Amino acid sequence: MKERLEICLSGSGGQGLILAGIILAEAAGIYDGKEAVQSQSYGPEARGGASRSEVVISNNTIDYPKVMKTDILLALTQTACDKYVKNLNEDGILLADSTIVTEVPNISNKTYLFPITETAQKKFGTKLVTNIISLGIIVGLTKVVSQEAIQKAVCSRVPVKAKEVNEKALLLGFNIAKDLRTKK
Amino acid sequence: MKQKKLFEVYQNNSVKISVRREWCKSCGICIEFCPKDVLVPDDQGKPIPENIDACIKCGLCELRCPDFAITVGGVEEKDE
Amino acid sequence: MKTIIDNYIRKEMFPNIWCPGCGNGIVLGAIIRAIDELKWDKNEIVAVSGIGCSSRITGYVDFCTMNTTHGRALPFATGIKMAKPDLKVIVVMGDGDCSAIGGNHFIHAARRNIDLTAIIINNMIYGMTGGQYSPLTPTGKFGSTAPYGNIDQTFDLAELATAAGASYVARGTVYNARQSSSLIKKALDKKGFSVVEIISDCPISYGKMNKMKSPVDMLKWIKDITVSKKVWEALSEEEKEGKLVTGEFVNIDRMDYSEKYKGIIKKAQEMGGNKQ
Amino acid sequence: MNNQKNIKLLQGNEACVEGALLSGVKFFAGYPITPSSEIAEGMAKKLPKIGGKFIQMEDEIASMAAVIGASMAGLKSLTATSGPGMCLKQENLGFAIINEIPCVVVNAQRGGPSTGLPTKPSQGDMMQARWGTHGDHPIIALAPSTVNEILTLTIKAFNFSEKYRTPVILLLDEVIAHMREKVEIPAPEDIEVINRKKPTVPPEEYLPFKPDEDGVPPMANFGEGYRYHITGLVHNYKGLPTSDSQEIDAFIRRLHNKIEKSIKDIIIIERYLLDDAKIALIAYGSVARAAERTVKLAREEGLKVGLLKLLTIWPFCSEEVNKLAQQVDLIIVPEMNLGQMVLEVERASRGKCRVVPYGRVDGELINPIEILGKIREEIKK
Repeated sequence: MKERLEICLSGSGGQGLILAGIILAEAAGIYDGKEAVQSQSYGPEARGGASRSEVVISNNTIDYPKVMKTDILLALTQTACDKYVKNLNEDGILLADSTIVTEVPNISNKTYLFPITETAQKKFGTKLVTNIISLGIIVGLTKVVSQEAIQKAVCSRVPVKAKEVNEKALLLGFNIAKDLRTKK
Repeated sequence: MKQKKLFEVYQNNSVKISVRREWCKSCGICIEFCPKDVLVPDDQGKPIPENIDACIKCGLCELRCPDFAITVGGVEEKDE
Repeated sequence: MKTIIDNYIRKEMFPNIWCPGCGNGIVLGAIIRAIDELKWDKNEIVAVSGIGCSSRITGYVDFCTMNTTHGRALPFATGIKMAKPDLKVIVVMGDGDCSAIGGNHFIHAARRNIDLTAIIINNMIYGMTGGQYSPLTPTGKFGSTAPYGNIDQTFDLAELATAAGASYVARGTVYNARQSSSLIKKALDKKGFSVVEIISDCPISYGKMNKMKSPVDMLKWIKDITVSKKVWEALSEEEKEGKLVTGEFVNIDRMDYSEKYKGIIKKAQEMGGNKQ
Repeated sequence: MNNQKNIKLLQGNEACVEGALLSGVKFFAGYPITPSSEIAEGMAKKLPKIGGKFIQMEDEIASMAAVIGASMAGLKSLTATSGPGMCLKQENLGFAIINEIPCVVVNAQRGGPSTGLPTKPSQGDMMQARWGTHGDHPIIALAPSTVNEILTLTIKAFNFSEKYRTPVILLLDEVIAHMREKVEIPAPEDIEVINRKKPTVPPEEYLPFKPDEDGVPPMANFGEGYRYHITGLVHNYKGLPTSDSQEIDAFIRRLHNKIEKSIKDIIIIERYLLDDAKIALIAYGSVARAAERTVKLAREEGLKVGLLKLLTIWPFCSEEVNKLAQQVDLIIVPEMNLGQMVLEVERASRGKCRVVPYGRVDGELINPIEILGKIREEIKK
């Protein structure tokens, strides 16, 4: 793995991207013992505005805390995809929610499409777990953090009541990743 | 060291009225509103209890004095 | 010779800086006499003021005293009271200080019902800066910034405090100094936010611009424009015009802010967690 | 448990809360404002657990006032805000300075002027931190650049504030205030906590504004038997207003001198690859982290670039900058404004080397590549 990995989770406010970023950073930083920084960029509106959560993971001390060139991009809206795909590394991975993102530019063998929101709604009856399924897919595809670490991080950051459903959502994400990989 | 006397004391058998002339600013409130006209102004407008025998010790002069310059009664004290 | 007053003042600060006949000194006397009757320990009293002639009061009393910024005495006092609820905190303000620049703090202190006593010396003008009109200058009266007469409607500070939730609200005058002192005493003794407005005179700024040449003229005017609650109730609406009612308006028992916060501490500690 | 490290992923604002609690904070008054609100939220949750007090005031002015009042009554006190709120706190900040009342004020900088960019970072308040309140006064301002530094500098801020009897400003920016990083929370026994000097004389002999040799007067809290006066007017040793020009002069000079004479204790800086540098970057806050990466990138290209990172921004480290100016050919000052710190750097350099600003004001953090671009551009000149 690269010394420094830069992950950008993008979409709109209310999709739980900031929480997803926190969970990813906690998995890397606390449970995998690496260095990690999570930051975000958001507009003034609490819901609906453009939202971007960034995570930098490294084996060494992290100087610049923001994404310079994205290694892993999650896009949960078309706008976010259009905007942030430009900053994707040449060999960077793109995971887009095909329910919403219908036009994906520069499809490469590292582009993955999956109807994440739709699956969340179908399997769990709520779109709220879209972020956790996405995390499961990302971890399954990239091994950016260990599966044990992300499981622990999810459990520590979601409310006790929602623990079970989120754990299931994460596992579903892992399985989706497996399918996506075999398809390639 | 000789201390300056702060109050000028006026008294008869039943009442003692003290005036702290250095703090008095001659506003005239005590004189005007004394119900028994006990006080008269001196040449600077500061109160002198000329009719002290008429005093009923209501204390209104003391209560209304903005400068704590007049007192009816008061506590005896050695060091000042 | 020594008076009650002498036990509570910083003598080196006297004679005070106020103009001859200024009501500030009368209110200062009323406050001190009230405290003396309550037999409070001077070490436990904190007096806080803002800016203006009346705010100089804190310099004259031998307590822990704080002459703060314009309009902000109440929030400073709120911090002191929150930190040490056992301290007895008195806040002295002028009318401009309390109702204009400090108006927001005033209603919020009342809303919280924080255990402070606010004494507002209302001389209906900004005295220190030269007689500009304040939110309590009566409509039609003159000020250096109201050379053609004041068109603003005035606040009724007592009603404002009542509406905002104060536990004790009263109004006195410097003319009725004895009554004012007893209203202040009751306010000081009251748990919760207590307010006493004292109608006062400013012979130099207000008096001169409104055809009252001397302190005596002003006190007579105050006597004329104020009526007791009993008299007030018998007046017609027309007769009430231009008059101010004095006396006690609110005296209720309501849990004060520090007491309520004790509940928060208890709740937070029972919930445990990060005790640090 | 003691030998086990307490490592957490904390947001910058949360680290500030932890640092304040470790410093012994017992009072917080504040008003909600982005991007500092998490500090108020953390305080509201945690202070009552330790018997401390939190209050949400009606505005920023009141918050600053309440903090000063609580400190006078003996509690270590904190408030947190951002630019617009900082503007409102200025008058009472001056009151705390002239009365030498310890307290810590956090300003998580966002874009300005006015409402500006509520959710985006800026370093536009550096000069406001220095000169925001009126009058000729000293100030201490600290500027962390990592979440861990937010924790340690919050502790420093409280310590300086108690030691020198002065308000201390902790200048964050939106990036570090909202970012999350690994933080090692020290055990209470592992940190130094300084408390204000108390008077040693009986109340009748106490002169609240008579300084000790270090220029700092011992401070009696209200309610401890020492009755005295506090006023925003210039005051004498007794705390009473004075118009004596000698007393006034001595007082104002002492306020400055108590900070000035302890400058070695107060100024905290970090030198990164400066020993052989020919080009220096000077930066603080989140920008310092971009600059650190720039140094690495530049070194890969063989450029002898180093970084002077400031953790104390006021008082300014003029001596260090002057020495650096004699060593290097070029100093570049990247900052999220159009030239504030660069003015101080120019002043301190005294013409000994070229000083070039690099400003960005679009609400985005300066990135390492653009600083590197600036270096390349300047070398060609």
